[in-house]
Amino acid sequence: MPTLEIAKENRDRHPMNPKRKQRLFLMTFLLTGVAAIVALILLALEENMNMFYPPDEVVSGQAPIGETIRAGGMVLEQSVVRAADSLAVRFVLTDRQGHEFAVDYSGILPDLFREGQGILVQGKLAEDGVFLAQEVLAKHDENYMPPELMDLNMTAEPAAPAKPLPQAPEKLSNQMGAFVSDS
Amino acid sequence: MYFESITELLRMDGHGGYVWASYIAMLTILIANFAMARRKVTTQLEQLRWRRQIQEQSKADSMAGDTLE
Amino acid sequence: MLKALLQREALVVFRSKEGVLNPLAFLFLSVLVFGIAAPLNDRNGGEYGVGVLWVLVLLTNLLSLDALFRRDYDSGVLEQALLNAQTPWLFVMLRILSQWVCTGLIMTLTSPLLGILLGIPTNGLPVLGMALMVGTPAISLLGAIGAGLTVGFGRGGVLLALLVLPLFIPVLIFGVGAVKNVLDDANYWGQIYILAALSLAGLISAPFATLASLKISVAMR
Amino acid sequence: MGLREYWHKLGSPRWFYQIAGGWITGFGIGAVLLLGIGLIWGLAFAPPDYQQGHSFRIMYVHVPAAMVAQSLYLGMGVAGFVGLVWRMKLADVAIGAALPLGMALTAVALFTGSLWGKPTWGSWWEWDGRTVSTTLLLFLYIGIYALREALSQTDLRARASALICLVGTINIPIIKYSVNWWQTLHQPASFTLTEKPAMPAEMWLPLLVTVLGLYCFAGHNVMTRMRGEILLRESRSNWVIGLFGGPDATEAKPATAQALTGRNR
Repeated sequence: MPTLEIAKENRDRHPMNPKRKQRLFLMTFLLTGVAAIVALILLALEENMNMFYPPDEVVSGQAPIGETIRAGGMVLEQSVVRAADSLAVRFVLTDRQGHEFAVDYSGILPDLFREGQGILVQGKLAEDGVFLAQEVLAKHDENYMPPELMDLNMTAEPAAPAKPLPQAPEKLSNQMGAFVSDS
Repeated sequence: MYFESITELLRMDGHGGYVWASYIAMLTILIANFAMARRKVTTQLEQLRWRRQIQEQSKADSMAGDTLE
Repeated sequence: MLKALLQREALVVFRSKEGVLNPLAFLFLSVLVFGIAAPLNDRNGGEYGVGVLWVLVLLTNLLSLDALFRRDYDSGVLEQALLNAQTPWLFVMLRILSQWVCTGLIMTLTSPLLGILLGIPTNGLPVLGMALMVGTPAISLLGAIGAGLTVGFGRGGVLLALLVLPLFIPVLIFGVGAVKNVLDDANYWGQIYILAALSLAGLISAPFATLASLKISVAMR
Repeated sequence: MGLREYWHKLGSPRWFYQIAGGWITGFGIGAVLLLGIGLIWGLAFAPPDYQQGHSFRIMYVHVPAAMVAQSLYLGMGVAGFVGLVWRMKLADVAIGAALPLGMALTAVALFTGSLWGKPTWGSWWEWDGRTVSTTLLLFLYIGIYALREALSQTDLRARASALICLVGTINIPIIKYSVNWWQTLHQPASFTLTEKPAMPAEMWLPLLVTVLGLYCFAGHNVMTRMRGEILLRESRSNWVIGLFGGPDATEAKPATAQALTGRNR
């Protein structure tokens, strides 16, 4: 590409001023761009995009009322009350750390819904602190655990026999943890 | 070994098909990749050796004053 | 200099009706085909309609991107622009801008109509328009990299799709997510912010990557 | 400048060809030992999972394949960056060498994942976040492969594939993040694969061994392919001809060449 080289030379031979100007413009452009991207990502993170709230945030009122959100926790033992004449059911979700809230749901519960089981609910939080669930998610019991619930699960069972991989290198244990939760 | 017998190792309580298919797939891919990589090197080396032989021959021929070409 | 380039781009956009009309016609035709194959309405629509619309937007953009640099490349204008222009990346950027005007912007403007045809409930339409507005620049910008790389091949279409469709997935996911969230009464601003961030990231990186890819293609002639 | 000299050295195919020999042998031994031990351990000696039973053993091929496939893609991105910035020829050789193995291992990860899904999930395929991002990885590989096939000029192919590798690698975290986020919204989620939060040592140790073994295999495979490609590209250069004695070398040199082929055989 000799022509390209010549063109470059020509451009270089011109006075420095426009080139400098251009470089300055470029730098400002890039820097403002990066700053704006960072700002946007921070804004987005603030929005809690997967809309997941653990029990303590639901109880403490950090979760918005009247908006569709998701919450999760363990089904408290002996808390499931079924209506005699309808599909309505009420149960309590807990993180086993003293935070619990009631969930109202009307519909068929998933097969894997059990007491002591981890559950995700999607719905709206009512003024009185009761979660009106539109969906109860407990499918694919054995294959997948969202990271936010995995933390919950680990802290939730003090009697769990195994500690999380003390000797495994950090990266690998993450991989495996993620893997256990997935396939 | 975890298993009592070979048949048990093959059956794996009904999961044998899945497990063995996975391991065989992995081994096949590994062996195929190994073979392909090795062939890539050996064909090159053979080519170079062949070229060298030709050169040697032509040199020997020209030394002998043979003008066959 | 800038003025001349702008004028040229404006001429290309407004003189040739095909540049504006063809993608739009293709989009509406696809919606029609979809409507015939699997009619969508408020009852089953919503979620599906949003997904279908975004997929069609991606595919329409892909078709239009294939032609992004083709004419300039064939006529040699591209080579000249890369060699002589003081700021070749400005040329590239304006080219992408005009492609976006012909596809993304027009799709945004017609999105209420498309949304209704695909059975998206009316309360989702403003957010659909907003998501398209901030999301489609990312598609045009990212796609331009692949378009620059494949312009040298006589028929780069399939290769272009293979190269850039995986890169479009984030835009698709957040674009669909925003509209679904508004239909679910959930917060959708997070998705909009991410879409804007993707477009901005494309804006500061794509012109240079596109320039590099165009140089490769020009060297191939 | 010492650093510069080092770069030049790294950029020299001849230098690479010479040092690669030892590495290839080392990686080869490591791969045979570690993969042999790890795979047999996982297949026959590790305990089964109490819920999944023996299908859990698929993990010992699935996880290493997925990990190495991703690492190879990352490596291609790094090579692309080096190739674009420093125009290093070796970078393109590396991309070309990592591509087939990465593609094959991604396919293995998907295939074994599907085989694992059937007994555990009850279906061959689920639109799960991780499955989707692995499939996208396969398509990223295929895209680069198709591009390389379409271009015949070596230097242009090098530049084009370096560029697309770099772009793809920058996008990998974005794609992964968005896909994972998408899945948490759509996929019915739940927990407890095992009631226990972690694997006991007799389960993860074989995994560690297999992962390391597969990395060794990848090192061996990629470097061997790179050697072959270097020989092909430099077949007219003096040092390659010198490897075979050259036109006016003594009879001793072809013997070493013979030994070289013999070892590769």
